[in-house]
Amino acid sequence: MALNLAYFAWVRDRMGVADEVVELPADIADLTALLTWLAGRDERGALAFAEPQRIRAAIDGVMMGPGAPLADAREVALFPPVTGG
Amino acid sequence: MALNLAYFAWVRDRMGVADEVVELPADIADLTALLTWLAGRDERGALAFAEPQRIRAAIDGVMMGPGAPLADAREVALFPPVTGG
Amino acid sequence: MIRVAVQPAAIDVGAEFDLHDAGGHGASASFIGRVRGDGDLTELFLEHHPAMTEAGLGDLAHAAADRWQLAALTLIHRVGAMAPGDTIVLVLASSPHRSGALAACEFLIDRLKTDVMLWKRETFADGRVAWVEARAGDEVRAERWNQ
Amino acid sequence: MIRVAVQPAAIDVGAEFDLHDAGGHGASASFIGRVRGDGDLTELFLEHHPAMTEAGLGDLAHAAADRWQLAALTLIHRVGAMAPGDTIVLVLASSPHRSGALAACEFLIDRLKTDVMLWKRETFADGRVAWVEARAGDEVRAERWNQ
Repeated sequence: MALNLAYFAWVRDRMGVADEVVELPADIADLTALLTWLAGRDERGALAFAEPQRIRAAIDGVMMGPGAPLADAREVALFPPVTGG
Repeated sequence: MALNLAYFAWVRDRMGVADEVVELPADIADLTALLTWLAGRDERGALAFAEPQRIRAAIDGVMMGPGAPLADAREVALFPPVTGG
Repeated sequence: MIRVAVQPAAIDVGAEFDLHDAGGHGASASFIGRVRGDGDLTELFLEHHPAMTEAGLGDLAHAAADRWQLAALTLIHRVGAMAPGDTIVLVLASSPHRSGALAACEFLIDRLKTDVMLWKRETFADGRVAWVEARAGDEVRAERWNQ
Repeated sequence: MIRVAVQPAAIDVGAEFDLHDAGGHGASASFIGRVRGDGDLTELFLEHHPAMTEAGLGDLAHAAADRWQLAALTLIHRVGAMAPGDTIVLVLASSPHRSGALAACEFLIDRLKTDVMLWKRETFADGRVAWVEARAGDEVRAERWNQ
């Protein structure tokens, strides 16, 4: 499954790119599995996603919890807790 | 005892004057007694002080409760609950 | 900087903001109260006590500045005759972080409705004149700050 | 009138007040957040998500307007590079009475710190660059509004 990933703030810094298209293995079904897969894929992934509890995510523009399924997702945004205001 | 009285808002409207000097009987010792005395003194006093629970008071510039003593007071201000802001 | 004023002149909100913000504070909260034109109101008159009103506002201002360690505070109340749309009161509170500025602003507007010698009198288009009655809810809101 | 904007341009506070106040509302509360120059900070950069940031602010604005029956609401967040003293965020809420305006203003500043896609990056005089960490206290303040 092809999935667009977008990174923000220090997640983007550590990944070295603002977005990319990944070909997802069939068994990666939810956000938690996606973070584990990214952390194990390469060194920049290990650096960005070593602490998944520090990562927030949005699927197609909607904030989602870690158990959210990826089925039918077009874009997943991954980022640290927000700090606006 | 000579005492300056100052009236505000509808208390002043009903008393017909903004302030006056009264010669207080010796047995009028606190604010409650003063309001009772004013209510019994004349018609305008009856109109202004018929409901003493609706009256607030300040003695020489300091807000005081109904039991506050009048000894050494120079001016007593009498007025309805405030409505600023 | 603490600035407190009781004035019959119109409140120049923009000028007061500029004066207050000269310090470039991290967080600034404001409250502006205006005369509403409800029920054909034509004039709102604010009566005050020449000495006690300003003293009362000053006491509140210093209490707020101490309690929330404010960097700046502006508290201005207009008195006398006003028309619908006129600004009655302006509260401006600044602190390094938002919580103090917001809390101080709310404290000041709540407490000045119960603690400061000011009385509102309304005049309507049909000539009716009435002193505004204090609202029980105002006492309840003001009392929260003592807890 | 609800006005929401996410903009790289400086926030013109005076102009926004004028626009917001055109209705002459009974009670207006505001909050202004500015860049503080603590610890030799030279630049604050606000990163955002082009679509989701404005959508997030819009959702919050409508939630507040509905909950407190606001007459007018302005919610403007700056993004990009800012210097100490610059205005980061402006919240302006108006309603006939003070309680709604004050509560909406506080709700919006609390919730936009936890619910809207914005990230602060600080640059200091010595060249150090650091992303600001979310504060646990912000989550606590934001959560109050769900009770």
